Amino acid sequence: METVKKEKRSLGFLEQLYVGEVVKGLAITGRHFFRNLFIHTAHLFGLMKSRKGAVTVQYPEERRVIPAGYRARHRLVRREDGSPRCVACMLCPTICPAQCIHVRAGESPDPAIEKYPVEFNIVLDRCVMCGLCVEACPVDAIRMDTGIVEMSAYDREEFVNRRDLLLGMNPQTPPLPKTRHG
Amino acid sequence: MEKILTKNFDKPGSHTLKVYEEGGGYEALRKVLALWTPEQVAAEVKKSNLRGRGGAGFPTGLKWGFVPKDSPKEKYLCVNADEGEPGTFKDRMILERDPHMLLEGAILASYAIGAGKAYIYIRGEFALGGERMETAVSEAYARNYLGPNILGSGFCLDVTVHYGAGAYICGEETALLESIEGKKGWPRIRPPFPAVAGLFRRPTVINNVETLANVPHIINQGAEWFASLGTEKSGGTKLFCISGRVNRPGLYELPLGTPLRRMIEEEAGGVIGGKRIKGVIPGGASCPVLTEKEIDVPMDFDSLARAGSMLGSGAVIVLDEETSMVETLLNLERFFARESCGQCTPCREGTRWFVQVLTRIAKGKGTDGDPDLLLDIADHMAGRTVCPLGDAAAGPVKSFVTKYIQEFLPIS
Amino acid sequence: MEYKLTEKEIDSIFARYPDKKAALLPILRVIQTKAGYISPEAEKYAAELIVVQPARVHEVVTFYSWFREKPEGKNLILVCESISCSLLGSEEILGHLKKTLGIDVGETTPDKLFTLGTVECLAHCDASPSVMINDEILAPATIEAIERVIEEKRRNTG
Amino acid sequence: MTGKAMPTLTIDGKSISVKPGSTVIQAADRLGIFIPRFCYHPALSVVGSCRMCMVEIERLPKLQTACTTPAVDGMVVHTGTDKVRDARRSILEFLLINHPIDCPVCDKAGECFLQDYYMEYGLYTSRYLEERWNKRKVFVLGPTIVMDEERCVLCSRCVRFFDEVSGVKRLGIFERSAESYLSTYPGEVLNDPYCGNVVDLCPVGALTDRDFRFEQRVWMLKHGDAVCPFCARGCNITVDYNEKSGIQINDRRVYRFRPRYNPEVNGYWMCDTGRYGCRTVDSPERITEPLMREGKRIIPVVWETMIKKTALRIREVIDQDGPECIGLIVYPSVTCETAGAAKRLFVEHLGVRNVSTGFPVDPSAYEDDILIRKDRFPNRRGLEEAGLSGGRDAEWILGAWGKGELKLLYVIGDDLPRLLNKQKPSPIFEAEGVLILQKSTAGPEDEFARMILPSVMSLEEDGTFINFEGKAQQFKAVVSPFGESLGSGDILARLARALGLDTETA
Amino acid sequence: MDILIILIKIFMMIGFLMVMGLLLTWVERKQSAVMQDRIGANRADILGMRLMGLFHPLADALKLLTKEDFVPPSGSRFIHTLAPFIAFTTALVGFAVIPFGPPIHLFHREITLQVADIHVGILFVFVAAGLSIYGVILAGWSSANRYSLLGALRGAAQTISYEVSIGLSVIGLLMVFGSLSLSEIAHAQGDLIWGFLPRWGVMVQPLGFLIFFTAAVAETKRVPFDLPEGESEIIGFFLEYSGMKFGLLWIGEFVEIVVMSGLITALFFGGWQVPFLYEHGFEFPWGTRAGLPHGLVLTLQVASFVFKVAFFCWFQMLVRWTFPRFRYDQLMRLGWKGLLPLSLLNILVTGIVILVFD
Repeated sequence: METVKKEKRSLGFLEQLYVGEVVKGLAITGRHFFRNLFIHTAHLFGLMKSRKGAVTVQYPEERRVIPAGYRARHRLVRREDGSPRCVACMLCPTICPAQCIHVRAGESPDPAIEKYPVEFNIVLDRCVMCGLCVEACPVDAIRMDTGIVEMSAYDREEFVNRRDLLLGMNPQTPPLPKTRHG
Repeated sequence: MEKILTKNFDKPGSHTLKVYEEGGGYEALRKVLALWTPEQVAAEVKKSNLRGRGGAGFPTGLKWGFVPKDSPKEKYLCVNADEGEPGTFKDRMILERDPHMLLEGAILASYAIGAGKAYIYIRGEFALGGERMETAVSEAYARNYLGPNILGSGFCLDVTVHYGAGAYICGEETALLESIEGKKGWPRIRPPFPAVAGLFRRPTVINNVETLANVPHIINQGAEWFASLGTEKSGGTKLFCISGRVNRPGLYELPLGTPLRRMIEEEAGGVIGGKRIKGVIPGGASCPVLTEKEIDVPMDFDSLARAGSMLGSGAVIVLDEETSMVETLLNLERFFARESCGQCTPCREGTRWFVQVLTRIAKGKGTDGDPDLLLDIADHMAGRTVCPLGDAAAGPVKSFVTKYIQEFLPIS
Repeated sequence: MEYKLTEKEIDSIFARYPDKKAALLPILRVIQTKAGYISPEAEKYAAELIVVQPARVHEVVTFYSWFREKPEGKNLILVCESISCSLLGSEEILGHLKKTLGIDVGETTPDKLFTLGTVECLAHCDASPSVMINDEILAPATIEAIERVIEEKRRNTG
Repeated sequence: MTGKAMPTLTIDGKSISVKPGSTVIQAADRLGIFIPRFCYHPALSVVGSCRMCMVEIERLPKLQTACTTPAVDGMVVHTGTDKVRDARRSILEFLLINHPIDCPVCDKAGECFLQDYYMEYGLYTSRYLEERWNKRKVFVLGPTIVMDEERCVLCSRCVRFFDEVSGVKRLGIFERSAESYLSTYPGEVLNDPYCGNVVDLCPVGALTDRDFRFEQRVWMLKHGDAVCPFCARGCNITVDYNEKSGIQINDRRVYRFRPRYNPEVNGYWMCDTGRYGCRTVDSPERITEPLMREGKRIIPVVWETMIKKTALRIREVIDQDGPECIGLIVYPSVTCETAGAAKRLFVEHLGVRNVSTGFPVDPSAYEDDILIRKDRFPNRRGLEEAGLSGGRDAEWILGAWGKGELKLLYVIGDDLPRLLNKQKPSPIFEAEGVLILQKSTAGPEDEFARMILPSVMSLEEDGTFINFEGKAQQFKAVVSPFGESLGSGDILARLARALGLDTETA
Repeated sequence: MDILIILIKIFMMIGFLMVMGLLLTWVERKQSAVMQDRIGANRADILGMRLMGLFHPLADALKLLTKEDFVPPSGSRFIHTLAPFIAFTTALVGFAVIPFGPPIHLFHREITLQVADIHVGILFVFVAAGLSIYGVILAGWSSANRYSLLGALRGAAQTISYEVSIGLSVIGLLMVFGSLSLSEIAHAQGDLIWGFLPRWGVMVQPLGFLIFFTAAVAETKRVPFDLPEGESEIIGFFLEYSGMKFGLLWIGEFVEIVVMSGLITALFFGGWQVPFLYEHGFEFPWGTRAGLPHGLVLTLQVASFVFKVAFFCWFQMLVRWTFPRFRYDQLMRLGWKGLLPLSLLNILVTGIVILVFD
């Protein structure tokens, strides 16, 4: 492999003094400060409403549209007959970097299906929401498309999402809007 | 043209000992037991250029020579009368019409290799042939052509007629041995070869019916005479079973090297209804097909090998212009798929795959890739199986698909 | 149906082979001739005779197509399906038989008279198409000849 | 040596001399060159049916199967040429025609030959357009084995195992051609003391173990070497285990035992009794903490108290009644080291003479020529070597205990045959004296015990077993002690210290 | 009476500092938000009133007061409790000597707008700042946490290093003004140079100012010199603090900002001086005069002081939210190899100038 060596730009004398550079930096942040301060102040008087002084979204009153592919809380997909689609192959606990998924497999009552998850726990307070479990699933049984981003609880035990809870969740409705990337 | 093997066939009661002896039967045996050493018999057969008539065409004398002379173990001779190749019926004819000729050949062969026990493995479906063979054996025992101290020579031989039970694969020599041993007909891996460790792990020679039937004639009339009948490398005449779309299908004894076209047009009376020949399978179901242009080939082991086919068992199957090559190949492959023993992977799975693809093509649901797929499967089967059945199944596919590719492509 | 071999039969078969186990095919052949098929009990019986596990016998019975595991009709009609016969119209014969007997390949008529089957090459390619009825070969088989035989069998065995 | 010269052959550029009669695959294995295989197994007969091990041999036109080709002097073998790879790929393609490729749900995934080769040869798009055959999926062959016929590649390893090793033909391949299938004789149940081995043998997921089935994916397991403690053979085993994580749903640690190759002891095999003995390790009946009887109740105590009280009891009996009123039973389930420690403490220091090494071998127990021994204890020979046997027999001790002649009975180790076979009653009964048990798993005699000191099982400590042939086999602890249990030797050393004895020698 | 006045002044001062500190917590959030195109804390409300998040300091205080007061089990409870008080007190004390207005005459007394007019006022500030190190060290040590201790050590090393520069940087100024008393220095800055330039410290000692400001930021232990705390690292001397003890350390930090701003104002930006504003009104150099009542002048001057302090607080915030953190070696290099020689140079040059011109 070819290594590209980047020449380090040597600084001039004035730059080495840093004083000018410091001022430059302060000027940039200062510019933002005064411009936004001005806009905010104008807003107080009902002016310049079209220009926004901040990009902040006032969650929970305001909510951003969750883009397609956003990794929200997990759910387990059901088959048409309502049984879990999961085949308890344990690829998700295998790939999980946080080791937050625990599956116990059992013999499926349906002879056409080899095994199914007797227990399926996702320990959310360990989860890093990386989505690797979704990628690893060979049967598309686990998805992170619930659109639920709030995950909080008063008790650790509440973070343990069990199979039936996961099966009971629905994908985000209405359907996700198409983003720029499709 | 002198008939040798089939000379007694048309005599009434040709299968009886009486008729056989009247025609000079068991003379060779008497001569050999009285005057010859086993080595001399083997040498004579070797000199005669007799080649195996079962399909592979291996020199018989050479095969006998592989049996270790000094082995303390009992040696066996197995007669392969498990004729199952579609288009072949010569062995059945011999069993039914002249079992003593075979039996004499078997006795001579046993003497040559020093076998004290011979098994005649007859296909289970051959009711008449089996019956006549068993009769012949008991007649021979009665006359002391078999049993202890044959004709006072001190040579002992027991012959057992063993029936197969409907498995083409048992025509393969090691599968045949397994079958005699009372097992499934799963071909054995080689080495060890049967000549060293065959039936019951003892030295064994396995010969085809037709091959052994030649032996008394070689002894009677000499190796030179026999060799002169055939081509340079293979002596004697050959029984050709001509079947398919010809006017006079049947068994024809012809010298090796007879051109195929002459055989079809003169001996077998040409194609039914005077139709054009589309192709000919020259040596039984496992041999690659020849197109109409290629059938001037002389019918002997080497010429056919040069033409890209095989003499096989000498079963000429004629396909006329109305025949569907896809259906024909499907028929052949269905045969192989059913008869595959299921032991080794390429043959077990490949033959089934052939049938499935060909069935699809026959139903008109073929794809552009199918001919290539068939050829590829055939390539992957040929030479990679335990026994030659894989080659046998792959050979026709290769020749049919390459020579008649238009029929295997979807109609667009 | 009685399938057991007599002492004499057993002895004569064992005498032919240096190893008892090798006698399996002849024994099964006798059993099938006697009983018409090889029942699980017969398999176990054969296994005891040659002192092996029944699984070994079952392997052999299932491997060879000639052995039958189910009782079949009194007359077994086998149509050769090989290439030579197929070229000369064995499909027509088979189709006709299916129609006449009202059964498919591998089935037995309700009156237990006929069982229809196919077979790989009966080695009567010189007289194609060939049909085997019990142990007799009908070659070349024509529809008329088949009709005649079936009628005859119906009369004789019905 | 047969006197024949050792043929030297070259495989992939490496030369090796092998014994006459060796095959190419054996030579390659010795060189560390892995040739893919399904049907070949060093301990089974060679059938050459899978055709996976084909290699190219110079001067031979066709590819040859490495498992059937004898090594010949001067042979030059190539195992990685395009032709060979193509052949392997084609074999895999044939095998995968009807294979469900359900690795995610297959228990064999992770240790499956077919899967490994499939990944290596990358047959990701199938050319097979036809409809797949459905075969029997979850077919229960016997109490321990379940079969998935669709996954079977008909390598016949299992069939040959029963034919050749266990000696009874339990399985057969029936029918022929592509319709052939593996099964027991119809109606027969696969029931053999060595059944479990076919699961290890099966190169694909066709035969799976009902005990291990679905319990854990193999790649999650750690492996440790151990010696099977369930009979006098002392089979070498590999223990597949997970360390307890605390957050797993399934807190089972030891998932299975597998035989570990040792040509001198067990070859490639082990029996099912040993194999399923793995259940005893994490059994709910294991004793987790020291227990002491207070009146009717039995209460957990801390180790310090336990040791102190136990020592006090022993001292009391010795001072009041003398050491002849103490009985000691050491079951041969303990290691040589523990036996030695027990001898030093009880016999040499305390002067106890009523020592027994448990009960005689059950003459009605099952035994065969393959592996299983009548003696279900792993270390009877070890106890003899340690000099513990030759004192009293157990019958005498129990008699004296019943008569009240023994004021204290100290029992070390587990009654393993009873542990494996719950129906067998415990020989120890209630009597006047003080019963102290030092063992790992609860049993019916516990209700008479005054003190129960939980000790570890053999997987949880280092030690040595001497098998019935006199082979000493050392092993290391594989998993950590269960609960608060301690090593048997450790308990004895603490006891010695509490008794005021020199711990260096005790 | 005097005591009463002093007490009033102390209360005023403390009140001022506390209010400023509390406000700064809000300012810090809001200012950083505005600088970063955000909105910032605005959710604490009383009856729906949010007042741009002005209730947040109150909410914070409430929260801190009600939080668990955690003491590491292996730490020293007494010192752990003592440390924040030391830190907070020393931060407060420094402001005592800073004059926030000219002396006023009330009730026939001259009342200095300064808690304590000490002759060596400036030294007092440094002493107070030096003592604050105890708070840091004790906090870090008593937490019995190696990360706390590391933070504390970093803090100590950093404060000591920069104390040298901060001390030397004002020497030039002292030489110019010839006094150590802050009120005198403030007073002296009312003069003009060449008749039109206010004689503010920054005019006569620009380099001194730069050094002083840099070192002052370092003394407050804020970005880019926030290694002792390192919000984004695990290291921090108040790692193990919670509740109001944490609040004290936290407010103390803001108080330090105010104190430093006050010091900068007093030393370099004329203290309470407004250019050209004298006791009786404006007197511009070009001769314009505008008489103003005394009360107004005084108000203007105090307001000017407060404004200047507020400005520097704002400016420190700006700096804090603009620059990335130094690496520790860079921090040390700047202190010892940059600021120290420069301040020495500054003294030398100042000395020469004074010698030459006087």
